[in-house]
Amino acid sequence: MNKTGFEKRNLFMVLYIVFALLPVYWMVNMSFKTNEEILASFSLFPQHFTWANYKTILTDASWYSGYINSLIYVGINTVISITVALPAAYAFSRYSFLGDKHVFFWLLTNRMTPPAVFLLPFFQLYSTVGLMDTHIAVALAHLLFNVPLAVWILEGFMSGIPREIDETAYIDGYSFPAFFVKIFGSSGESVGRF
Amino acid sequence: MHLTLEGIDKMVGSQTWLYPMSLQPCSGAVTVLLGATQAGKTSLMRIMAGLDVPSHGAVQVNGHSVVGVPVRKRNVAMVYQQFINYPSFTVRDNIASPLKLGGEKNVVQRVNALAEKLHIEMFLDRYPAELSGGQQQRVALARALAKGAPLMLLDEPLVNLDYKLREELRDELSALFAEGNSTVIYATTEPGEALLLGGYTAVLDQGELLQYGPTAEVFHKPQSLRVARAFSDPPMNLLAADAVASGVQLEGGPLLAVHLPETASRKLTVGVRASALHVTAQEGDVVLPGKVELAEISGSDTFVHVATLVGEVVAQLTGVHYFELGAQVTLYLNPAQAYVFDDQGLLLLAPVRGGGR
Amino acid sequence: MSTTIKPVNQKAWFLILPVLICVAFSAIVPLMTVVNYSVQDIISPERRVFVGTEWFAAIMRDEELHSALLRQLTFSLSVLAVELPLGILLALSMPAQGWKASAVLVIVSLSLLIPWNVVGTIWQIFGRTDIGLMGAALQGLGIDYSYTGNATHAWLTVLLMDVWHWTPLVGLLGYAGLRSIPDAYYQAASIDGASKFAVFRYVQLPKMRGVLMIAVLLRFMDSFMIYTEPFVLTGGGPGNSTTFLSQFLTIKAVGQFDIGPAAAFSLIYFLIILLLCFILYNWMQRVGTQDKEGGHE
Amino acid sequence: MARIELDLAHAYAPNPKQDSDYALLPLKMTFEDGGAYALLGPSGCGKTTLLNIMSGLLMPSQGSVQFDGVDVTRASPQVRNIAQVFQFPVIYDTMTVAENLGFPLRNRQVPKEQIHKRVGEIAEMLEMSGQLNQLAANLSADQKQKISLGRGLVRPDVSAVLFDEPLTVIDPLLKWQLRRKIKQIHHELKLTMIYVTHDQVEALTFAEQVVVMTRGRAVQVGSAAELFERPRHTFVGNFIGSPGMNFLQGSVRSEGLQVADTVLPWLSGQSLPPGEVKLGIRPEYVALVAAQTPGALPMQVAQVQDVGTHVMLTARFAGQTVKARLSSDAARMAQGDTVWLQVLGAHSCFYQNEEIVA
Repeated sequence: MNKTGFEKRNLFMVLYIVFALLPVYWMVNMSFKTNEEILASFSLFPQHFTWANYKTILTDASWYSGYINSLIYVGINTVISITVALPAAYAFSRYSFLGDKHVFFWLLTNRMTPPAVFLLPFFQLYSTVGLMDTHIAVALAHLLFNVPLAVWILEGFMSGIPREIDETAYIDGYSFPAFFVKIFGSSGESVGRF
Repeated sequence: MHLTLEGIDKMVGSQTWLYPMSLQPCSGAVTVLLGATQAGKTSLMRIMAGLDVPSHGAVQVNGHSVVGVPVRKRNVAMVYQQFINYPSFTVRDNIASPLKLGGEKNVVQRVNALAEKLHIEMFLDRYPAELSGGQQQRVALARALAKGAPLMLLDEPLVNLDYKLREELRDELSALFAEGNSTVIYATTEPGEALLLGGYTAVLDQGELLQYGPTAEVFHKPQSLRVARAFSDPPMNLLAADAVASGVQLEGGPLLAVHLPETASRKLTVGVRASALHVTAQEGDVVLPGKVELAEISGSDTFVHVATLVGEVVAQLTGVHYFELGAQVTLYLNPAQAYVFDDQGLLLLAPVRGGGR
Repeated sequence: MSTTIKPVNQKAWFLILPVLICVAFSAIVPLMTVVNYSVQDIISPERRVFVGTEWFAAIMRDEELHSALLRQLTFSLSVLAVELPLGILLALSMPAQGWKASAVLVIVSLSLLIPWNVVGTIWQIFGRTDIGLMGAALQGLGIDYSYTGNATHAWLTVLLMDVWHWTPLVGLLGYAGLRSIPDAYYQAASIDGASKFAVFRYVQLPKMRGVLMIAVLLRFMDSFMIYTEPFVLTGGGPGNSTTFLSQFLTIKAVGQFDIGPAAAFSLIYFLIILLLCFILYNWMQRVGTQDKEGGHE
Repeated sequence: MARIELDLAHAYAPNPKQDSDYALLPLKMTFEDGGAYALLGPSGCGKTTLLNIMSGLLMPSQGSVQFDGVDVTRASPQVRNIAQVFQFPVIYDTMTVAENLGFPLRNRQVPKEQIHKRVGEIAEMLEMSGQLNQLAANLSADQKQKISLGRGLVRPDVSAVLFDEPLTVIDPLLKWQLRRKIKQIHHELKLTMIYVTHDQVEALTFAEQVVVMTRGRAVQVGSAAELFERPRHTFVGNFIGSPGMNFLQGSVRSEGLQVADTVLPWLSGQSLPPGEVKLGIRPEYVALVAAQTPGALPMQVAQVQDVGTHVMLTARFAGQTVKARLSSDAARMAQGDTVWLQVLGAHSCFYQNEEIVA
């Protein structure tokens, strides 16, 4: 990023930021307008500023139940995928074992599989298992995408931490779980999820 | 603590990292693993620590086998080349971690005492990432010493440090090793470091254990050409020669009047250490006139590369000496200072200790 | 003997098991059902007739599938053609460090955090000529713009939406690649008198190869299975100008309920993905490892 | 090739008050055209900062940099036409060796055949003619460093070649050859070369003049002999030589130097300002002498190390330590013996508050 092309670089950056923010700005702008105003006139800023829309989505049962449902299933989904992905990512980054390359690739292909392909079978599977229309079902279904992604990101992350740190911990006397929580977790600080 | 390695070797895929070898490092003393990079020092050390398992052979501690025993239960301590510390722990917690796990009582005093001994008491509440390379390695050393393990392994701990810092830390290390009574295994590529640390030296070359013995003895009486070559810095001058009635005739050069054992092969190799060549004559010396190729000054010594009739040789002179490139210079060698190896590279003659100038 | 070679340890399988169970439950079982359906004609839950590869043959000859596949390929390739260079440009123009960098990063990657159907809804409103900023603006410029009526407009709007939604991903990956280049490379280039383009061509691009491969893999695969956003924006219309493979499959499976061909097509679709993923993944490994060796301390 | 004159200082903060605010304390120095110089000092002493100021990658906060009398303080490395070899190999991975070497000339639109000829010459000098068409990324670290050097030498009018600890990642056995190659090239092309390192062997071997630095200050500039024989500062005495110079705390008396309770008679003609003084003597010059020899002290043997080519004796006298380097056949001695070591002699130096006085 040398300094010479400073102007050209900045111009492109500003243009892109405008491009990125325009749709979001328009949504925010409309969120403060009443329906009538939206349909009646076309204006860049809300003439009759109102919090009505936000009030409805936060009070109306049919709206906020949506939030709660999605929070629940996202919560379940994240908890399951992290707890399941962490040990697997550690195994992939620290050891080589029979078929490790193939399993990793298989996980990857699951992340790349179109949801449409599994639309029908999911419908059929979850109704037979009796979990239809429950949070668990949605959470489990999404595991198919989130777990492979979590394993992929965490594996990359863990490979950044030198293997000698594990060995030093074992030599010091840490057992695998103690090491994993105390040293590995904190030395990774942000075990962010994509 | 008696560590015994019986006929161990290490194969990884098609490569052989360690050829079959047996080694009993002298308990309570410092054993230096000396060898060039890729000589197998780290692999041997990882087998001793229990981090890796040998392909064959037995590893015993005080008589009973420890192969496959997880390193957690082996009570060893290890210091790596690239200052490994827990990044998320303060220096204090880093040093205290083996003590806490070992259920020690007076952890705080032990940590402070160790920090003082390694001059890092002012950094106890800082994080390793904030310290310089030398200080980080001191933290790793303090943690290894905190464990007080009967077996302590150091894998080229000083190689990433400044030249002068290396000298300082080496003196401190030999003092620390002398104080403790654990068996210390110290890997290095520098012969000088092995000599300064004393104790015992095991010379490794391309995965083979060539010789093990007291450091001075291995230096002065290398069993083979490979040991002599591995254990000399700058490289030992090796000159082709033939066995003749009255001694050893250097090809294209003077005759060394030395007494050869009858079994000596006709084709010989004469090894001359750089320090055995002088610019001042002594009686009985052999003369080697030549032209200066290069003069390298290393502070306390000057290494002169001279093209002579027997080939290019390196002489080590004490202090600082100036030589013009291409200037004529005459080197003198006391025949008693030369090593003689037979055509298999085995030692026939070694200089008599204390006979040099 | 560097310790970078990973020790072999079959016990690691125990660590992998939980992931296997989780993913297998929602992958292998449904896949079996798909395979099962793709070789039968299901007249009613009781009466099923084994038809072998009939559905596969039917699908392969299905004209609509061919045009949907063609539309999908053109879409995915144009996504790459636009988003890769734009993403690289974005990565190059990101401020180096400091608060400016983090602020810009957050603003730019906002679109990545928005759920897919919300993106569709935003652009649906944004593009309307009556209440949408873009729609009104284009109208103002005299363009008779309508993403519901005009096929090319619809296709372009879907592409623009995807560019808006995913370019930051390529930008972020590129930016990560750039950040790993030590200053010494830029200093050496300036000492050698390299022009700005030469710096990009010989210093930045080679170092970004590894991450850009990941971007290509992710972007191509994700666009190849796109469903939600175009469905919400144009519903696949006008006609089927923006009906891509995923939507085509959904219409077949849920819409017309002819399970057999849908299952057969699902398998074909999955195999295409597998093949493309395999090619790109190996190419990525080879390029990626080349970077590691050529790398330095 | 350029004659480089420095008259500058460099501070971290805008208005520096005390020494610690300075990355580089005010210094005035000239590097002659065609000379081989080394900047030697521990990590963090400011040597790399000084190198980056000379190469143009860093602007000094005050003062100027002149190449052949022309002020280049604000000029970029490209304008100064310098070459730099970094700590780790910096090459263009996607290019072959020949393309790498020719890259600077290509940027200057030098005609193709001329580039080809010049690259051939330099490859010959670097003994890399055989690898010209290989991809640069697959070579070993020391070959890559030669390519970095070659990119500078290819330019016939390169003003100076700067080295920033170039042997850091090179295999110990190959360091020796690369060092020799750089020295040969300097001998052949007579280029101004400045070599930054913390390793005294590399500095003293390579350079005619060595600048010893600590904490942002150039404490002494001199040849290997001057630094070895007459270190002007206790830091230089300790830093040069391995192990460094011994220092004995003493006080000046009219009849001689009093160390603890013993007085060492002056040599003829020696006179020193009164007060506390440090006697500096190199281990190489401490001699094992008979008892009661003038200028010698009775010392207790603490440690005897057989270092192969010689014996390193560590002895103590009244709480102070002296190291002596004796030849292998020196008289056998054991821990606790008393030996007489001559410390006051022709090679002794005297220091008051760290600076040399006699």
